[in-house]
Parts: sequence; structure tokens; C-alpha cells
Amino acid sequence: MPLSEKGLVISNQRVGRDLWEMEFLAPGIAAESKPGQFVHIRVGDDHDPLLRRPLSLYDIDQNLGRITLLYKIAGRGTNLLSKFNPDQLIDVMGPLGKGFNLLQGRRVILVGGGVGIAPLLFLARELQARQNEIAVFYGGSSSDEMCSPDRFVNLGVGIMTATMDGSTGFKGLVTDMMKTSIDPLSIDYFYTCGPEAMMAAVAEYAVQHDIAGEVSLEEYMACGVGACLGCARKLKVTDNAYVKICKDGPVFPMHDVELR
Amino acid sequence: MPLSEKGLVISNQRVGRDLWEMEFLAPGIAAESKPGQFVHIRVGDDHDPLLRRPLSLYDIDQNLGRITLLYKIAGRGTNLLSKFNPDQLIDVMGPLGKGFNLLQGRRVILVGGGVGIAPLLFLARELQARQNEIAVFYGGSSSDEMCSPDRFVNLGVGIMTATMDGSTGFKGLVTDMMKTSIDPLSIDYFYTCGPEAMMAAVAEYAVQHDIAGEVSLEEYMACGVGACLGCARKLKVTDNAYVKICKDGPVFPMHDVELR
Amino acid sequence: MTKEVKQVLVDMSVNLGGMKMQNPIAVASGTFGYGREYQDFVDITRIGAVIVKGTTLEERYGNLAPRIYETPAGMLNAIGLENPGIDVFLNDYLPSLRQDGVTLVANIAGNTVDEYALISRKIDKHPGIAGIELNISCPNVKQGGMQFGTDPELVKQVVQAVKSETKLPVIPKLSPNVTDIVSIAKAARDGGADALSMINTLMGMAVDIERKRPVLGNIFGGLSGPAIKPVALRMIYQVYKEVDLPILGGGGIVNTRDALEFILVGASAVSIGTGNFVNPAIAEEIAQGLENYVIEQGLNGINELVGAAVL
Amino acid sequence: MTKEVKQVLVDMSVNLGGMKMQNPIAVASGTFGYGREYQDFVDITRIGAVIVKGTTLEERYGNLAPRIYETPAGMLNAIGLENPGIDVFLNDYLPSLRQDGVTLVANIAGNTVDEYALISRKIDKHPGIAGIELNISCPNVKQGGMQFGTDPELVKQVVQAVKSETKLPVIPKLSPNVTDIVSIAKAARDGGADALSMINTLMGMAVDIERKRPVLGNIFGGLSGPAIKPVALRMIYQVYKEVDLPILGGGGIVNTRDALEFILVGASAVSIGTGNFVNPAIAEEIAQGLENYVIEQGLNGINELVGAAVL
Ligand SMILES: Cc1cc2nc3c(=O)[nH]c(=O)nc-3n(C[C@H](O)[C@H](O)[C@H](O)COP(=O)(O)OP(=O)(O)OC[C@H]3O[C@@H](n4cnc5c(N)ncnc54)[C@H](O)[C@@H]3O)c2cc1C
Ligand SMILES: Cc1cc2nc3c(=O)[nH]c(=O)nc-3n(C[C@H](O)[C@H](O)[C@H](O)COP(=O)(O)OP(=O)(O)OC[C@H]3O[C@@H](n4cnc5c(N)ncnc54)[C@H](O)[C@@H]3O)c2cc1C
Ligand SMILES: Cc1cc2nc3c(=O)[nH]c(=O)nc-3n(C[C@H](O)[C@H](O)[C@H](O)COP(=O)(O)O)c2cc1C
Ligand SMILES: Cc1cc2nc3c(=O)[nH]c(=O)nc-3n(C[C@H](O)[C@H](O)[C@H](O)COP(=O)(O)O)c2cc1C
Ligand code: FES
Ligand code: FES
Repeated sequence: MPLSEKGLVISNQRVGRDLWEMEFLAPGIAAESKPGQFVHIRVGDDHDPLLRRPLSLYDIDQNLGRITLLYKIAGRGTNLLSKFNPDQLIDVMGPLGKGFNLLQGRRVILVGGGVGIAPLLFLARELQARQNEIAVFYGGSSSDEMCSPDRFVNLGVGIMTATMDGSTGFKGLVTDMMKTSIDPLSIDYFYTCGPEAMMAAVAEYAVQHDIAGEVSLEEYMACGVGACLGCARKLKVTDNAYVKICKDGPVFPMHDVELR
Repeated sequence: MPLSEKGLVISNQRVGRDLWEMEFLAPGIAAESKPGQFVHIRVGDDHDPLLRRPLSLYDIDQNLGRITLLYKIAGRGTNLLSKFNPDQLIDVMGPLGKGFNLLQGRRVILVGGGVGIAPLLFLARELQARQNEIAVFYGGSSSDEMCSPDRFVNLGVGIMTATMDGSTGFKGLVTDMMKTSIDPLSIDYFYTCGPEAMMAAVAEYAVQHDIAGEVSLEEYMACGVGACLGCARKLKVTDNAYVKICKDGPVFPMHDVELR
Repeated sequence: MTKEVKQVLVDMSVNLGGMKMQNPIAVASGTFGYGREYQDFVDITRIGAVIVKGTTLEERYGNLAPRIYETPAGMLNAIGLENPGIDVFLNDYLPSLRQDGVTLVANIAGNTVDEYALISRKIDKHPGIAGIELNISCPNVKQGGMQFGTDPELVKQVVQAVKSETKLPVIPKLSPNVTDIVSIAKAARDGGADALSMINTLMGMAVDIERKRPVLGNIFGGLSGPAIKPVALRMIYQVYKEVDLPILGGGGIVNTRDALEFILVGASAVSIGTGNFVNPAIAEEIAQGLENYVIEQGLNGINELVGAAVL
Repeated sequence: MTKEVKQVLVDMSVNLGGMKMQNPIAVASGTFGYGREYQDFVDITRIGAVIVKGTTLEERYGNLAPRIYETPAGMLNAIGLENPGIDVFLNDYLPSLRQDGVTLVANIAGNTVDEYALISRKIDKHPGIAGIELNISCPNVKQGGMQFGTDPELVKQVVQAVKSETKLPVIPKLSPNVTDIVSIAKAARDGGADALSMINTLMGMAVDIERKRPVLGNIFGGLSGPAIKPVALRMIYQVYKEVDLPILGGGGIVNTRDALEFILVGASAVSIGTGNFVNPAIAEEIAQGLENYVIEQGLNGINELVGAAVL
């Protein structure tokens, strides 16, 4: 059951050019959290900006009741978030939405682009605990806009990096790197989060090789709980009706989604 | 000439229950400043709160280009002000308005109530430099809501304190203390700033004893420069027309003003 | 203890044109789903009334995305009345909602006067609805919606038609996008309205500079949130002075002080919309905040405050 | 150097219904005094047009204080058209203002159609005014003001009457407090308007909870600032599609991006009001910001952007 909690900020620091990491204690939310779900955060007390901001669960330590977020400063809301200091309280709703399907004992590929890597760390942790074989592909425009792969490495998960400018890892699209690095016959499932063009490339590859998977989508949100019907999106399978990203997603079966 | 300047915050600290003191460097504004004038401050980057907040010049060090403010947390704007940290920049317009008339070699009384003490420190400094004999009367509800009289004492100016709860100094109204402490025949001029009821008591006393003086008024402000006609007030002498507190004041001849 | 005793003495209940509310706080249509969506965050049995999402005769899919966008101290929405249709609502959603003992208000929209009447007749036959809010002010649909709310003659007709189909309190929800809100309110009264709900959203838009096109799929959307509070207060003040009907006031309420402003200009009860998105427990908190205020002020009930600031 | 060269190539000038502006930025009436008040903070010769405080036939003292109040992302004002009267303005204020070479626009308000005409005749006789903005939308005065702006027939009459007295560009300023802004705009066009200015403030109010009475001395005031931007954009979009007149757009502009939004929905030039209070150098900064944008986008002039987001 989701809840509303005042999280206690433990740390909030820059980990890349516009990339920040925040840790806070929110045991109630942490206890309920599953990979792919998100929290909905109030970034200020005033009326401008007004709405909460949705952020994925980057990592969870359920023992400590600790939630870690990875966020990119995209505008005023995330900028305000970066101003939070340790020991401040932060108003958080969560966990919201439906998370990833957690397979057991399979060979899975995780593809993250930019800050879309965020939900994949917690996912990797939980997949690891379920005896899956995991390979992570992480792409970005440049190394200074990416977080360190250490957290994945520390999990014991293989991670390969691609950048458009070649500043680290493979030079080019992460999906191109992935295609040359994996044997489709050995893959059971894809999980992907990032720019839709990237996810579309993953999906295309998956279709070609008849592999299933899941994508995590974004839409502008108000309520985050399915009450406002704001975060609407059409799926291939739903004809004229719209799903709600916040409640029916943000994770959807890869082949149900028309990626743009 | 007033100007707009990015001040560099040097310090910003609590000096009473809801009372704060901020020091910042703004040499251009400091160089032009006269007692009784004010600065108009942008307290945040967002649109809420939207308008600047007017604050009196509490003290000025023209050599260092340093401005000191004394402010009470009255609402969201002043609350945001209290969040400024040293080394941050602060957007300041000033000095605005007309200040106090600076007499020379007279015997003058300064009466401040609550945070209305703010403009009287810089005033005392300048009056001191002009060989006036100065006595300051400072009233408040309770000692924990008042700043320390040290800054006046350090100037070599006599200051007497009154509180409604008797927590420091005389117990009761500052104006009652004043009346029993001074010989009206020996007084040339009054300067006062504080709640209007207090200033009205000073004015009444001044009228009785045929002594002139000046009061500093407040009104809700938008522009601070006479452009919006928002901070309007009727004077006794202006019939139907309104003066503008920001431009024609905030300091007015005591006997021109209908205090409420 | 003392507080406990005092609480018994103050009367927070409201009779809004025949509709009983345990306290003056309603959650606004379209911002609280069908009452279930927020149940993990707020005790819905402590809310004076839950006004459900606008419902039409047939199912509607709503507008293309993006449907919402943040603006300074406000937001735009162009949901387009996505809803499953009145029959599904009454047959599938209502039964379980009734069990909670929540005061449920339907919010209905039609393409024609007859549709409003027909939907109302269906509602009237089902127990469990405490009142009908007539959405004659939705700026986000092509047909019907706002056009009804801007023409006094149509307003009167719609209200009359609905009144003839139901004994439930009928509460037209007025559009602020009009020159003369008082004439619209009077038309609603003349049609037999039991109370007035005001205001719905102001019609607005936003532009995506990068793509050089309107942000919203629907181009225009309804502006809600704190930004519109001054307009809402003004219209309620005007109507309270001229029209003798209880008012359900709202538009930008996000705290107890805001709610008090509305009550002081003449609202008998208030509705909270966008505020739910900011703080999901807001309805409960403001209900409590108002109660505390009434106690502190030594009043007998909230009703004593209604219109107290109207000169 | 490069920038210097490029600047020569882009054309930031605007012809607003016959009124030449060096760039598309005007400062809005009532927010910039008579042009002098802000001169220490901004280079007024770099502003496209300075629209001076609303002027009436006779001197007006204005409304009782409080006259202004802050609201979420906006402010209310009820100045009540305090001004020295048209003769004092023309004889005492204007001569020194002319010398700066600033494009000065008069903003006038009358109690009757004849007063509008009379004031315009006086202005027409004095050199130094580049255009006349007709304030038919002031919500803060008892007589005249907004009531002119909400009735298409009156709008047409006022514009016609003024046009017959002057050869200066005549720019009626429309009130947003109407059901159908397009019909008002058409009436202004039919009366012979050279351009349209939109929008004036939305009518609103605020309540002082402690004193249980309206905050403003005048009870109601005009809402301005970022809060109203979505409404302003929507109305300009609607009018741009239907009425073939250049538009001076404004309402809540506080940065270059805001100004671009207005231009993209059809404003040929923009006016900045409340934004001056927040940042006194805003007009100059946005003029520069737009120029930079035009250069970055590789356009020849600002005019290419006008209406580009209108579908
Ligand atoms: C389910 C979900 C999970 C997300 N997880 C992460 C994450 O882990 N890390 C991360 O950095 N970002 C994440 N995002 C995106 C993040 O929510 C936006 O970047 C953030 O809300 C931008 O707010 P802002 O005020 O900084 O920017 P704004 O100035 O508001 O806008 C900047 C850009 O962000 C977009 N945006 C603004 N608000 C939202 C919103 N509520 N939903 C979606 N997009 C928005 C705008 O369209 C605009 O393009 C997630 C979004 C969703 C929907
Ligand atoms: C010329 C002048 C000099 C001043 N000097 C000082 C000073 O040295 N120290 C100090 O603590 N205070 C001073 N004030 C008062 C100070 O400006 C207000 O307390 C402050 O603006 C409140 O802002 P807020 O957002 O914290 O409160 P809000 O939440 O906005 O309001 C709290 C209270 O302050 C009043 N207020 C809000 N804005 C203004 C405004 N722009 N002008 C006047 N009153 C306002 C409101 O009416 C309300 O009663 C001065 C005011 C003026 C006009
Ligand atoms: C996302 C959203 C959806 C809405 N849907 C409806 C609706 O279906 N029917 C209706 O009458 N009003 C609808 N409204 C208007 C609200 O009920 C309310 O009148 C308006 O938002 C103003 O109040 P607020 O500022 O508290 O949000 C909707 C508002 C929002 C924000
Ligand atoms: C303090 C104040 C005074 C105003 N006075 C006038 C006026 O005299 N005549 C007029 O046509 N508009 C007047 N306006 C309206 C502005 O010119 C402008 O149209 C409005 O504020 C919306 O723009 P903004 O949001 O940029 O402020 C006034 C606005 C303010 C805030
Ligand atoms: S954000 Fe409200 S339904 Fe998804
Ligand atoms: S605050 Fe604008 S005239 Fe004084």
C-alpha cells in the first residue's frame, strides 16, 4: 500500500554535470517498494512550482528504510530538489505505479539511457536476488552526464557503457553496442528505460528476435495515483482507450507500446 | 541615484525569536544610502512570492560597502530571506525613498517600536556624526523579540528599553517611559518608527509640547519607485491627493500624517 | 480532553441546498477520481462530500496527450471528460463506493439538454448519490460543456430539465469564463437550482517554445490552482450579494486560510481540486483546520462565518 | 565582433498598426509611471514603447488604500486611475519626456464615449505621442472603464469616436473579463482599430481573514502577473485566428520565454507590466533575449515568429 511520508534527507549530492543523487529515510515507503515504481515528491512549500515531481526508485535499502534517487536537473522542480540539505524533511508519496515483472532464473538484458538508468539499479538488485543472469547496457551523450557504474559492479552485475562522444566506453548508440555484444538466442527478456527512440531500438531488436520485455514510460503527471486522468497514453492493444502511466504503468509490456 | 545590484551575502543570522540580521556587500547602494531610505529585495527566483520586499537600512558601512538589515519574519517573503547563506548573491534595488532630515547640533529623541528600530541605528550614526545629542527609546513586547542595544551603545548613544512583559527594561509602553524620562523643554526634534499607535503617542506628545519631528511609514509596495501608485496614503496637508510612501516617503513630517 | 469536549459543541455540518455534509469540505470533480484513488492517503469518510469525475451518457475516451501542464501557481488540464459512461458508473462503480458511507455527488455533462435530463433520471433511480453537480462549464469538450454555462437561457433550461427528473439537490457548476457571472447565477436559480458550485476552471493555454505549438493536445485547457483564487473569490462575492442560494466555493484552495477566505465571501462549503495533487491529505487537514478555527474563535458553528466579509 | 555584425542583420523592429517600435517590447500602462520612475534602473531608450499611466480628462485621486496585494504568482491592484488629467500630462509631463526619443504611447480612459473622443483630440494636437491605447477595460473605476470593454457595441462606438479625432494609431485594450473575446475584438476592428492590446487584468479579490473583510480598499482589483499568462495566451490565440489586426500581447510576462509564447500565438509585440516590479531592467533584458533568440534561430526578423504556434 502506498503512503505519504516525511522522508529524512541523509545526503544530496552532485554525481555528474546535472546529475544528482539523494538519499533519504522513509521506512514505510521503502518497505513497500518494488523496482520500476516511483515516488511523487513535493519540491517546495510555495505554490510555484505547484505540482509534485515523479522520480523512480534508484535504490532501496529495506533494512535501513533508505531510498536513493538519481535525478537530472531538468527544470525548476529538480533544481529545488537539489537544494535540500541533510536533516531536512522531504514530503514523499509512494511507492506508486506498477513495477517491473521480476523473473526468476532467466537471462535478461537491462538497457538504460541517460537518467533512465535510475530504475534499473534497484531492478538489477532484485533480479540478482532471483538468480537471473544480468547484463546492463548504459548509454549517454557524454561521461560527465552519467553516473558511475560502480553500484552495478558492486552488485556483481556486468555493465557496459556507451557514449555518443566516446568520452567513456563504446562510442555511439548504446543499442548498437548492445546488438554487437549479445547473442539474441541466449536472451530471455529485456528491461529498458530511457529516451523513447532508444527504447524503440530495443523493442525493434526484440521483435526481430521474438524476445519479450518491458519498458518504463514517462508522462507529465499531476496526481500520480490515477485520480486526474492526466498522464494518458494509448497502447497498441487498447484501441481508443488510454492507459494511465502513473497507475497502469509506468512499466508496460514492450510490445504493447507504440514508442515515439 | 538608486541602482540595482547583486549583493554578496556575508552573514545572515537570528538575533531574536523571529528577528534576523543580514549583512551583504553592495558598495554602489551603500555609497548612496541615507538613513530612513530602504532597499527593495527579491527574496526568491520563482513566481511565488512574486513581489520584492522593502526593508529599511539598518546600518551601513560605506567604507566596506556593507549594508546591514534587521528584519522580522512576518510571512513567506521574510522567511525566504532568512534562508540566504553567506556567499550567495541577493538582488537588491536601492537606496529608495526619501530619508530622514539630518539635523545638526540639536537635542533629538529617537523612538523605535519592534522592528521599527531598524532605520534608527543608521540614523543615530549619522546624527551622531552631526554633533546632535541623542537619546533612543526602544520598545517591544518582550526581550526575546528585540535586538540587542549594543550597536547603539557602541555608537556612544544612550538607549533605554521598554517591554510590555517587563522582561527587560521598563515594563510598559515605550512612550510612557519616554514621557517620564525626558524634559520636553530640552528637546528639539523627534524621529520615530514603529507601530502607528506608538508613533501616534509620540506625535501627540510632540504636538502638546510644540516639538517637530518625523515618522517613517509602511504600506504594501509593488514597485518601490513611484511607478505603480500602489503605496498610497493621504496626508493631513494633501486634501484628497495621496502621497506615495515609497517615493514621497517613507519618512514624513510628523504633523502632516494622520496616524491610525 | 478539553478539546474533545469542545468539539462536540461546534457544528461543522453544512446543509447545501438540501444536501447534508458532515463538514464543509468537498473534493472537486475530476481531481479525486471515483473516490478510491486517494484512499491510501486520506480518510475519505472524513470528507464532507466526494464529487466524482464528470460523467456522460456514453463512455468517453478523452483528449489526446499531453492533457496536463503546470503553469505559475496553477495547472492546465484538458482531460476531455474521459469516463466510462453513466451506466457503468452506476452499476459497476457505485455499489462498492456506497458501502463506505461517503457523501457522493455525481458530476454530469451532456451534449444536449435532453442528455442532462436523461443522465439525471438514471441517477435518480439509483440510491447512494447525495446530489447532482451539473457540469455546464467544462472547457475541454467540443460539444456541450462550457457553451451551456455561458448562456443564461441555456443554463435555466438545463437546470429545469434536470430538476424535473430528480428530487436530489441539483447544483449547477458555473463557468468563470463569462462577462456577467451574476446573470448566470440568477438563471440557474430561476431554473430551480438548489445550490451553486463555483468556479470551474478558467480557459487557458500554454505554448511549447521548442516545438512551436500549443503544449496541450487539445490546445486549450482549464486553468486551476492558487493562480485563480482571486477570480473565484470575486465571483462568489458578487453572486452571494445578489443570489439567495447556498454556494459551494472553490478555485485554488490549498490550505485552511484559503478555505476561510471562500467562506467569508459567501461559500457555505468549499471544494478542493488541484490541492489534492499537492497534498493528498488536504481535505482532511482543512476540515480539521476549520474546526480548530471555529473553536478558537468561540463560534457555535461554521455557518456563522459564511459571508462575514461581504460589505 | 561576430555578434555585432549579426545584430545588424536581424530586424527586431515592429510596425504595430502604423506605430513604429524599435523592438517588440513595450512596458504596460500603470506599471511604469510616466517613464521617469524607472530610469535609474533601465535604459528607457532601449524599450520599444513606453505606455504611460492611464489618463483621464480630469485629475483623479484614485482609490483608498490598500491598493495592491500579492496573490499566488500574481498581484491585485485597484489604483483607481490616479492621474493628473490629460492637460497636465500633455503640458507638464510630456515636453521633457519627448526629448529622450522614447516611443511614448498614451493610455486613456473616459466616463463616456465623448470623453474618450475629447481626450484623443487633445492628444492629437500635441506632438510626441506615437499612439493611443484605449483603456476600455479598467476594472477599478466606478464609471466607464471595464463596462465599455464588455459590450461589443460600445467598443465599436468608442473606437470610432476616437478614430474620428486622431490620425494616431488607435489601440483598444481589451478586457479578459468577457465570455467571447473574439466578438469584442471584431467590434474593435469594425470601429477602425489599428491594433489590439490584450489583455488587461482579470477582476479578482482577496480577503483579510483577521479583519474579516476584503483586503483592497476598493474590494475588487485587477489580477496581473504570471498567474494570468495562460488566460492571456488563450485569448490572443483565439483573436489572432479570427481577427486580422496586429496584437500587442501581455499578461504575466517575466522572461524571454514568456515573451516568445505570446509572439508564437500571434502577438506582434508584447507588453510587460507586473514584471517591471520584479525586475526593473526586464524590458531591456527581454528585448535583448528576443534578439539573441532570433539570431540563434537564424531568422531575419522577429516577425517570422508571429503566430507560428497557431494551428
Ligand atoms: C514515472 C516517472 C519516473 C521518473 N523518474 C525519474 C528519475 O528517476 N530521474 C529523473 O531525473 N527524472 C525522472 N523522471 C522525469 C522527472 O519527473 C522530470 O524530469 C521532472 O519532473 C522535471 O521537473 P522540473 O521541474 O525539474 O522540470 P520542468 O521545468 O517542469 O520541465 C522540464 C522538462 O521535464 C518535463 N516534466 C516536467 N514535469 C514532469 C512530470 N511531472 N512528469 C514527466 N515529465 C515532466 C517537462 O515536460 C519538461 O520537458 C521521471 C518521470 C516519470 C513520469
Ligand atoms: C519602507 C519599508 C521599510 C521596512 N523596513 C523593514 C525592516 O527594516 N525590517 C522589517 O522586518 N520589516 C520592514 N518592513 C516591513 C516588511 O517589508 C514586511 O514585513 C515584509 O515585506 C513582509 O513580507 P513577508 O512575505 O514576510 O510577509 P507576508 O506574508 O507578505 O505578509 C506578512 C505581513 O506583512 C505585510 N507586508 C507584506 N508585504 C509588504 C510590503 N511589500 N510592504 C509592507 N508590508 C508588507 C502584510 O500586509 C502582512 O501583514 C518595511 C516596510 C516598508 C514599507
Ligand atoms: C485534472 C482536472 C480534471 C477536472 N475534471 C472536472 C470534471 O470532470 N468536471 C468538473 O465539473 N470539473 C472538473 N475539474 C474542475 C475542478 O473540479 C475544479 O472546479 C477546478 O479545478 C477549480 O478548483 P481547484 O483550483 O481547487 O482545482 C477538473 C479539474 C482538474 C484539475
Ligand atoms: C499597478 C497596476 C496599474 C495598472 N494601471 C493600468 C492603467 O492605468 N491602464 C491600463 O490600461 N492598464 C493598467 N494596468 C494593467 C497593465 O497595463 C497590464 O495590462 C496588466 O497588468 C497585465 O499585464 P502584466 O501581467 O504583465 O502586469 C495596471 C496594472 C498594474 C499592475
Ligand atoms: S498523474 Fe493523475 S492519473 Fe496519472
Ligand atoms: S510601491 Fe509603487 S508607487 Fe510606491
